[in-house]
Amino acid sequence: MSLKVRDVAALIEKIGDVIEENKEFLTELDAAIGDGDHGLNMNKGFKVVKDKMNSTNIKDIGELFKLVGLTLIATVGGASGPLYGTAFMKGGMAVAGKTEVDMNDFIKIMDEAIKGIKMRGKAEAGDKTMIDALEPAFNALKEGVLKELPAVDILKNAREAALNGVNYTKEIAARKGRASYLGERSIGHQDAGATSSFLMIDAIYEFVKDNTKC
Amino acid sequence: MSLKVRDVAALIEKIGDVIEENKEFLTELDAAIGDGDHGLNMNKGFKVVKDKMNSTNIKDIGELFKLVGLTLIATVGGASGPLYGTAFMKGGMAVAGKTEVDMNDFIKIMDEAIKGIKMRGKAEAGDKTMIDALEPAFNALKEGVLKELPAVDILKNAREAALNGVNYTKEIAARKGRASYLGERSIGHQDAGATSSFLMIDAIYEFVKDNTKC
Amino acid sequence: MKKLINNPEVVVEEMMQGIVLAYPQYVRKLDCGNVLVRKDAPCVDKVALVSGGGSGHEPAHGGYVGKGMLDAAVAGAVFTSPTPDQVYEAIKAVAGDKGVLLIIKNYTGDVMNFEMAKEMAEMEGIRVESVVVNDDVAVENSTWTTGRRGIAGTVFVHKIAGAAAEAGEDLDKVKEVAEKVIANVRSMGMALTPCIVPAAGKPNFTLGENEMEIGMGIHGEPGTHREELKPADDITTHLMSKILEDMNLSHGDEVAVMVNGLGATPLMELFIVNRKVHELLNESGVKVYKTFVGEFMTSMEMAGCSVSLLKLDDELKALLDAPSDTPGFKVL
Amino acid sequence: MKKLINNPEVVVEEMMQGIVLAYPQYVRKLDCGNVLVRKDAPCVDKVALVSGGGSGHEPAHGGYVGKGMLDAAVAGAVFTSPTPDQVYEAIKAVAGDKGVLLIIKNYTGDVMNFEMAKEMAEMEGIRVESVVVNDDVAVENSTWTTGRRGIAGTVFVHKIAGAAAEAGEDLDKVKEVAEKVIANVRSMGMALTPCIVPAAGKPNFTLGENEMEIGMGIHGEPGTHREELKPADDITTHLMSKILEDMNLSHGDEVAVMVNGLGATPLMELFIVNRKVHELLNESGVKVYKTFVGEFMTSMEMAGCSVSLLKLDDELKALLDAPSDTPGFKVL
Ligand SMILES: Nc1ncnc2c1ncn2[C@@H]1O[C@H](COP(=O)(O)OP(=O)(O)O)[C@@H](O)[C@H]1O
Ligand SMILES: Nc1ncnc2c1ncn2[C@@H]1O[C@H](COP(=O)(O)OP(=O)(O)O)[C@@H](O)[C@H]1O
Ligand SMILES: [Mg+2]
Ligand SMILES: [Mg+2]
Ligand SMILES: [Mg+2]
Ligand SMILES: [Mg+2]
Repeated sequence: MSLKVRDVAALIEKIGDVIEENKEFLTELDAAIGDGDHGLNMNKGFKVVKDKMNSTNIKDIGELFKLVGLTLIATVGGASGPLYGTAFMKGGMAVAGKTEVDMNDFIKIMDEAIKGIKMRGKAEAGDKTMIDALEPAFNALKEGVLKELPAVDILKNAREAALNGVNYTKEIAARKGRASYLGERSIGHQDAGATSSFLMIDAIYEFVKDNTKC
Repeated sequence: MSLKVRDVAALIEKIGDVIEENKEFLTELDAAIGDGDHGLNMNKGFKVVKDKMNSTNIKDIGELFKLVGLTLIATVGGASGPLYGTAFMKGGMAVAGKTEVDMNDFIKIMDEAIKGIKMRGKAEAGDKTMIDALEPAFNALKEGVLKELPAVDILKNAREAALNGVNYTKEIAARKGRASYLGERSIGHQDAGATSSFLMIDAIYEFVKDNTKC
Repeated sequence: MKKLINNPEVVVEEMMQGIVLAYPQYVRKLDCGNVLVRKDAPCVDKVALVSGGGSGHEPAHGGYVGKGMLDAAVAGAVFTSPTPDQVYEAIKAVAGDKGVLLIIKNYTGDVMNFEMAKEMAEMEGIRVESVVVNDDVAVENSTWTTGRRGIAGTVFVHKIAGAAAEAGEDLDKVKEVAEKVIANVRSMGMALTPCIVPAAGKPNFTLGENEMEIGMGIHGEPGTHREELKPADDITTHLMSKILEDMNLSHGDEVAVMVNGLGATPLMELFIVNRKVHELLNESGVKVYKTFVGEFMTSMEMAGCSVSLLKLDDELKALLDAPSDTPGFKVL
Repeated sequence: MKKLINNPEVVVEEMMQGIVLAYPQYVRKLDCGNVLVRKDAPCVDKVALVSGGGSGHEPAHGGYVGKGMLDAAVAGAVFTSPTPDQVYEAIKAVAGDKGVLLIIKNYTGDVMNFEMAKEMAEMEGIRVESVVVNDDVAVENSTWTTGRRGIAGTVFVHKIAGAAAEAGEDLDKVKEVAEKVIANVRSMGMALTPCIVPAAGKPNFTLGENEMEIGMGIHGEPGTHREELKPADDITTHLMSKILEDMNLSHGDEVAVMVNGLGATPLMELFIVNRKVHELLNESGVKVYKTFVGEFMTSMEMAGCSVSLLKLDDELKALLDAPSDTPGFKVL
């Protein structure tokens, strides 16, 4: 797998499309145990991201990630704005100056992104947040590279791991974010942020699968 | 027809019962083109009237009417409180000191009561108010006495006349009271106050019929 | 009926207790009824202002008792004019040396009950004058009928006549000022949802999911017509056109604006309405001197709003700006 | 969705325009975003107070900008924390010589966005401190979770820290006072009906005709449980018992009471709740120093209320009584 600046831009645009398609779904998930704005806000953010990517001349992938991160921070609001924003900002720093990324770069990006989210939100795995989708996906990525699997298979495993993570969030009580106010009452509901994280990883998998040349 | 103090008290109690039975109906009529409180307020007033009559030692019918009038004024509120209150007060003045009333007295009472309502509310026949039930009933009473009909028949005619008056209020636009704000839109609805007036006259007819000895 | 109440029969009594417990620094309640008077009543050296009406319009009218506004507010049952004896007690409790002005909203019941109280007080030698507020342009103005209703514009009468009384003006002058406000204030309202009189237990009208009532009265009296729900700007434009038609404002005139919520409508929406009110006034060259956005004359949990405009001159401006300190209306 | 709006996408923008048109004597809006600042900002010789959060809580927070309260209020999308750049602009616009205090309600989003703005401002050499309000006893207080939510009690923090800032206290002192209020204020709410985020177009939860949600959050977050609708006294008793359990009030202690309407609940009902609050406090020998009944921290058109108690000492009493002149909260 090797993605150029314009591939990554296309991928981020695809992520935006997936968020838009799932806007209502994410909002409903958030409504059940939060305040019902996750899909609306994420969609608003990624719409601006798309506009910004189209109107900005971006030289490298680090810069692209920084643009996405700053845009999400400045447009999404709520908890997910700073969290995803920080994730893209920190992830981008891992590939500063690069005009092409491979699977190893992607692992570095994910590593920094998750660290950024944890730093910002002070949550851990098991707190019923986006981390519960991202961290298993990250582990699957690392494992896949160790096993020297093809990129599409690695991403497929990461996608599965993220989905399992989403399902796991149904079983646990929230300890961070708005759903934590519900305590035990949050059990049985899947986390909106974990779901949007899964959707992003799913989009990446689909993108790479459809562009197997890369 | 001849009614003693305790008969008139029983009659007024019966009027209160009829108002209570029709509380919802009157309120619904008022809701359509007014503010939906006519039945509630009248019922509140007549309940207190009942208590007062039971706890007060009343010597004559004039006094009894004054008690009813003052009580309605002090408890009903809205438009119908002062209007019916004034009606009873003025009506009572026509029989001050009397311990027994006959049909001629009743005519005097009605005459003064209607004058009182007109003085207080500045309405005339045709304005879509209680006057449209009371005035035709009053005319029927006078006519019946002229024709020397039996009391029950006179009251029956008065009742019919009041009912016709109520029906007539459906055809006209209100020019007084809260329904007047509706102008032409009030046409098609029967007036709540005319209906309560009819119910009172109906109660008088039923009372006299059931107590034909008097 | 989803209400935070205990018993529909005693809502007014329990509310009065709640008000007095909340605001002992402003008001006390007369033992003989649902009458709130200024804590320091009677203020002997000023004209006393008495207003009131049915309950359910909170903060009107008890919320306007205090320095610079009313001396007494009489609360009837929900949406029902108070009885003459209650108004009479209010007059007696606040009457000082300078007489009493009754501020009545133009409803048959209110007018009759207040007038009867006036007659009673006059028999006791108290000088009482009265004014009748009829600001609602939704209703045709006619001497052949009851005429126009009094709605939210009444609060301007309380404020401005209250300031004149507080300034020590005599009864004739305070009445004159009140009548000047009445002559210059126009309002119109609309509703998105009905409200429920607690004792009735159900709404006294219904509106479809996509319907609104234009020209709504503050007791749930029907308005001029029903129509399909429209954007806030269109609704505001309609209310404003009816108001302006009736006002004869010229380029350069100054007005006070009141955007009043009927109870369930959030401030957010009232500000959106206010935005359009200002835009329209600006277009016609009318200057806004001061704006009031909030709940001033409500209909319990009805959703909707009314817009009031008061044409100002220097005298009215000064009185509008004079300090008032009441639970529901404060000017510093 | 029955709302007096034009377009769900621009409700916050149009509301901001409506606020600025209504209250030019109090506030102006920054060009760069939905930030309201005091008309006379920056007031260089005082600590500047910045608060804010999602929109939909009006009069919070823009209504509290003015003398004796906030210097700036940042408005996010409906129920969504504002973004760091907006908070940063607010800080820059009001920062004087004495630094800035951020008053944040304890929501992950609010905390993160405000903290990021703080970091940005600090990099510019502006001294910024922050406090986090967490008064809602409906939620368990735990360091393992996000902890308690900030709800209506926040208004006491605005008022009292605002008075300290207005009095010229330095940043450490203003922060100390704010934290004293936070340590002594407890609240709990309940809802009878949901509200609708305009962009969502439908309620984010539903309640049966005879159901209520206890412990409701101000963004429609579910509370502790649902139950059958009860009389106001029972509901109030439950809220108060949860609050008092957590407060450790002794006989003779003094409190300020806030009975806050969530949006659609009429004042009449809030006064009925207030009546019971006072009765319960009286029974436990706690003295009420001052009461506030009205809409202070709303959830658009949600019906329901919250009760807040603030335990007072002489310092807090004096600051609570200090004058404040803002559109939404006036103390004379
Ligand atoms: N401290 C945190 N760390 C990581 N993720 C979090 C944290 N708090 C919340 N989240 C995630 O954010 C999601 C909610 O996002 P969103 O609805 O945009 O925020 P808000 O709660 O402010 O409305 C949650 O579903 C959760 O996955
Ligand atoms: N000026 C008037 N003269 C005579 N009757 C009137 C007048 N105004 C109103 N009414 C009567 O009063 C009735 C309404 O009474 P009620 O509902 O108690 O008063 P309100 O309109 O104050 O709520 C009307 O149906 C009408 O018959
Ligand atoms: Mg959310
Ligand atoms: Mg009526
Ligand atoms: Mg009535
Ligand atoms: Mg949110």
